[in-house]
Amino acid sequence: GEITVSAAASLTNAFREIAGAYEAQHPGGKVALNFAASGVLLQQMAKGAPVDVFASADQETMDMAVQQGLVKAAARRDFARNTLQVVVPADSKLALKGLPDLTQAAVSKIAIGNPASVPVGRYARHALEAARLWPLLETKAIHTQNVRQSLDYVARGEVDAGFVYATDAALMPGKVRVAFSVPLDTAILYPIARTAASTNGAEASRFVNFIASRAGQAILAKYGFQQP
Amino acid sequence: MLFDIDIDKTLRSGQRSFYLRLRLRSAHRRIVILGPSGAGKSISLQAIAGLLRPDHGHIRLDGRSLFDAAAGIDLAPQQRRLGYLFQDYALFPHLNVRQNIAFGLTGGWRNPPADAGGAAVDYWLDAFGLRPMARQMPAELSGGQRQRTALARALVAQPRALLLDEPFAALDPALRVTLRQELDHLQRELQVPMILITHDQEDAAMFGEQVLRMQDGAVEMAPDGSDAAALIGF
Amino acid sequence: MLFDIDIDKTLRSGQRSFYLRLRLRSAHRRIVILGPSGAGKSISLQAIAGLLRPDHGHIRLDGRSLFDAAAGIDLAPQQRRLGYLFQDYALFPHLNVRQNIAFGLTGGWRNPPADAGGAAVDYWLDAFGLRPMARQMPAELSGGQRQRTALARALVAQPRALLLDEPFAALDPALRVTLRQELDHLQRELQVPMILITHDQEDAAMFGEQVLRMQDGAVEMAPDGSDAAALIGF
Amino acid sequence: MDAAWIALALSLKVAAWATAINLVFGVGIGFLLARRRFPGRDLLDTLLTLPMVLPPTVLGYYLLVLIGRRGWLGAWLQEHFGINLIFTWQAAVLAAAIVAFPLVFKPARAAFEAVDGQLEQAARVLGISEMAIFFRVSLPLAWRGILAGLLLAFARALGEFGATLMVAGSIPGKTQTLSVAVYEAVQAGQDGLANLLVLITSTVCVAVLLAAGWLAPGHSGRRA
Amino acid sequence: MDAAWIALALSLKVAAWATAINLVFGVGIGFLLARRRFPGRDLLDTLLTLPMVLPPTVLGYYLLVLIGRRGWLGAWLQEHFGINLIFTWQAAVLAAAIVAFPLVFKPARAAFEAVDGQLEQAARVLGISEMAIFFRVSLPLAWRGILAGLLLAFARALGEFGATLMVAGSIPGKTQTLSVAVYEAVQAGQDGLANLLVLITSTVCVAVLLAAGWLAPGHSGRRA
Ligand SMILES: Nc1ncnc2c1ncn2[C@@H]1O[C@H](COP(=O)(O)OP(=O)(O)OP(=O)(O)O)[C@@H](O)[C@H]1O
Ligand SMILES: Nc1ncnc2c1ncn2[C@@H]1O[C@H](COP(=O)(O)OP(=O)(O)OP(=O)(O)O)[C@@H](O)[C@H]1O
Ligand code: MOO
Ligand SMILES: [Mg+2]
Ligand SMILES: [Mg+2]
Repeated sequence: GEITVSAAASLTNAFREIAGAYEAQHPGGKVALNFAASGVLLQQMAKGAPVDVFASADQETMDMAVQQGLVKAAARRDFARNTLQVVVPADSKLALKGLPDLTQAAVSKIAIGNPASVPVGRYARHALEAARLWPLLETKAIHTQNVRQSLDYVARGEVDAGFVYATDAALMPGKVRVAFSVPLDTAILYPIARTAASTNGAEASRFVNFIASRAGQAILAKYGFQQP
Repeated sequence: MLFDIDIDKTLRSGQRSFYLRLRLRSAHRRIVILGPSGAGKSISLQAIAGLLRPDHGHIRLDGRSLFDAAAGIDLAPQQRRLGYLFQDYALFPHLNVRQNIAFGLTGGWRNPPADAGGAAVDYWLDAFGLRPMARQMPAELSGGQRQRTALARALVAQPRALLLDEPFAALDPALRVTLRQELDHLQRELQVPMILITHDQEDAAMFGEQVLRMQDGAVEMAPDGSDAAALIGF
Repeated sequence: MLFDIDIDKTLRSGQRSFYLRLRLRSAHRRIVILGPSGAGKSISLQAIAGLLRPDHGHIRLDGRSLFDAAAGIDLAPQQRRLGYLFQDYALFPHLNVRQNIAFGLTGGWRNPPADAGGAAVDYWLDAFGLRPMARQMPAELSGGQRQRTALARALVAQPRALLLDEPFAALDPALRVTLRQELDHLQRELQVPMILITHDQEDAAMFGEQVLRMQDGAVEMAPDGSDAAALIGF
Repeated sequence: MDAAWIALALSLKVAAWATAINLVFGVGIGFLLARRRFPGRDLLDTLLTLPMVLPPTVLGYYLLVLIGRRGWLGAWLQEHFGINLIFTWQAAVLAAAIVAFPLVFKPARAAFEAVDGQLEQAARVLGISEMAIFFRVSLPLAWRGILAGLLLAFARALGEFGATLMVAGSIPGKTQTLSVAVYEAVQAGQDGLANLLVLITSTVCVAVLLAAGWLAPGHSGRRA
Repeated sequence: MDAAWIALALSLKVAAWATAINLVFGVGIGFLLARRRFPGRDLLDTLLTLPMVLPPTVLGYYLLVLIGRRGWLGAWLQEHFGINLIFTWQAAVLAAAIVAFPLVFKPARAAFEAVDGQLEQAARVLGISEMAIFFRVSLPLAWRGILAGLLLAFARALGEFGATLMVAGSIPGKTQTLSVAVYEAVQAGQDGLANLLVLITSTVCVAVLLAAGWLAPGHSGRRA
């Protein structure tokens, strides 16, 4: 049967390929993909959107889904891991080695996903707070709506540095340069789950299993995601 | 009584106000209203046609109440079935001459086609010399051609009464004679009551079974042609 | 020659075309054009005023070339400085009577104020009996009041020539007499050349130093009042 | 590239329906506001303009609250008709129609107000019913202004993605309109694809608008 | 809640500037398209409608490409004037102005086309310059239609967030307009805040539109 999969925007490229592979392996199964920011996906489900599988870019969004009864806690599982990186424009003269270097006067604008709603921004904020740098850097922050907007700003040289996922940084090797990876005390783990309201539970579970399978993981790895 | 009208109406524009007081009882079929510019002639016709609501009074035509403030009667213009030639024609700018004339003949939601026909339309096109410009739009007409189109439009649907506001003012004398005869002919044939506003003595002579003079919003007198059955109240 | 006009122009509307052939040489200051409806009278005035571009020929007024196809001259209407009364008035609907009359007196980017004044405006308001409705909008005027407003607007700016298209058609006989006298007075005082279109014999008698008859787009003859200096070409 | 054509077809379907809906309601309400005088008319006019002022995503959110399975309208539809609008192309139509609605009714009102009332009076005297007058006099004479609004609404509906994304989602082949696809291509850093999709959208839009401008009856509406 | 008032003030500033710019260019271009005949006029008209058809985010993306530090216009501005528009409120004005432009010029064109040409002719004969005729005859008579477009444009500018977000960023107190704030609140699931901000936006918008409708000269433009 047909299932609808709502997935975080950062999974767009990888999930498109996975859906194709899944449909090839399971004739008769059909996957309708719906991409948006994780928060938007949550709201759609909360208001009754007919979704069978939900994949978010962070644990917090999935936590909320569980709290709201959209997803059973038992149904969720982590399927991919990502790394947070600071990138600079490819032609940047800055030599940044770690978070404290961001306080240099030469760094005047930093793209950070809006911590209020964008997971990548939330991770960045956690890291900066842990390093006691958040108050210092808050005034330099340019809040973006998602990780791709941060990446774009860096690529265009509109900002001096930006926080992005490794998977995104890998998309624009000629335009951005990875300055350093940001150490985090909580890992960036992507959870996926069959929804409680799914009308096609069997197919949904089969798709979730496929993601966790060797074939699914291989495709995710191809796009730079690590195993959970 | 063919005409039994007794209305008043105050029009206001800024400081100025204009007070119309129209009383007219007459058994004549053809009434001509004369009067200086601004006397209230056009406004009177508008009230009769149902385009201007009088403040008080009544309007009865041939025994039928079109308006009666006391009885709460106020027929919509559509129900009055009158033929009205507006002083400034009010031609439909998006329709050609033929369509303008045929406008009232079809009741549906669509305008008559560009070559709208019927014997009646053709008759008036010929009678008023409009045949060559039947497919021209109003903006492409001369002043007299517009007036003739508007007159034809008012006459073609066989209305229950005719209200004509200076119907020949834009025409040359020769054409005036022809059109007067056409109108005379039509009126005699259908025996339709008619009120005609004019500044032209010849119009008055030809159509004025009763001639009224308006001045400052009021009918002044019935100087000539009045007969015993006609009472002009004041 | 005061008037030296020799133009032609073809107007088209669908199948129908109208051919205007206007030749007029005259040393008279006052010219009256008579002719049946649709003869081309209004169109002739439009061409002279610069609102309709002739296909060929020239228009000279008092020695000044307004249009000359051969010489490539085509003065903008603004530069011609004429007073033109449109047959259908063309009053500015957003301006009151006073503002309409004063419109041409102020050249700036703002319209004259609602109480626009100056002795000239007041003079014509009084002369044409428009003082009581000076603040009314055109939509609130009677037909004759509109025509008088339009006439005052054309006269007030002391134009170099007057083009009047049936200036008294909507007026009652008494008012016609008054306004004719006013116009006569003004014209004599300023000695301004004038072309007047009318269907009224009395207009022709009063203003027709030379009377032209148009028919089917062409000037036909100079039946009366013509003198040796006037040559009407064909 | 097949996906692009499917998205295009979907976009055109959605925009056409949204425009058709607005033709009826926008023109109708524009006419009523122009002709009927009632207390609060200006306030109503302004309230009806509000879909313009809300960011489409926010509008989409409220729409979701309303027609979602747990919204009162959505629950009612579900219960009585078994209809669930979320994630359907009909939801995209609804979103686009609401977003574009002010673009039609406001110019329509202005256009109807500019129609010379005397012409409607003349039609009345000729015995034509009010409804027929609307179709035969008022509408043709106001048509230019209305058409301008309709074309704007069509373009807006074609470009709508914020509200659409919320209520219809972005399911390729089902609810992913061209503009949502463009948005996602830009987000995904696929500049080449984005440019191509923008080119397609723009070309189609220009073609449709030009055709509409030429085909639609273009009464010039000059007064006689 | 102070933040909301700052965002509101910024929103009003941006919308007012964008509307003012469109008043000049939208009305000017609408007039030229209505009066001048030239080959490709309809095509130009349609091309100018394109800002409607692009999703605002995409429009913002192209604007970024154009006026960004590496865009050709941006680079030129930077080099000659030392101006960098990105992340400034002026960029928000630019975005809002472009997005709302079609809303002004198209109704304006339709309104100018509905003005009786004979009245302009009459003014010409009276010796009034073309420029003065525009201000004294054409503009007042077309004003209703133009005003409808301007009010739509103001509302649209107030609600604009897609393109704004791209080029102006969302810097609280500097470039975070109310609609961006609403959008972010909705995204963050802060329903209470979102509702409050929407209420503020809507109230202010209704107040401004009502005031504009009453204060603006409202010539009814009926023909005499
Ligand atoms: N809407 C209005 N508001 C105020 N006054 C008005 C309005 N319409 C007309 N009037 C005034 O009412 C009076 C009568 O107008 P009406 O049009 O009936 O005159 P009339 O007798 O037809 O004159 P004419 O022979 O010049 O056409 C005029 O003085 C006019 O100024
Ligand atoms: N735009 C146009 N296209 C085609 N024909 C036109 C156009 N305008 C006017 N005509 C025709 O030109 C002829 C002359 O018109 P004009 O207005 O000059 O007549 P006129 O002599 O002033 O008549 P009237 O006394 O009725 O006002 C008419 O037959 C008219 O139908
Ligand atoms: O993939 Mo995200 O939801 O932009 O961090
Ligand atoms: Mg009258
Ligand atoms: Mg004429």
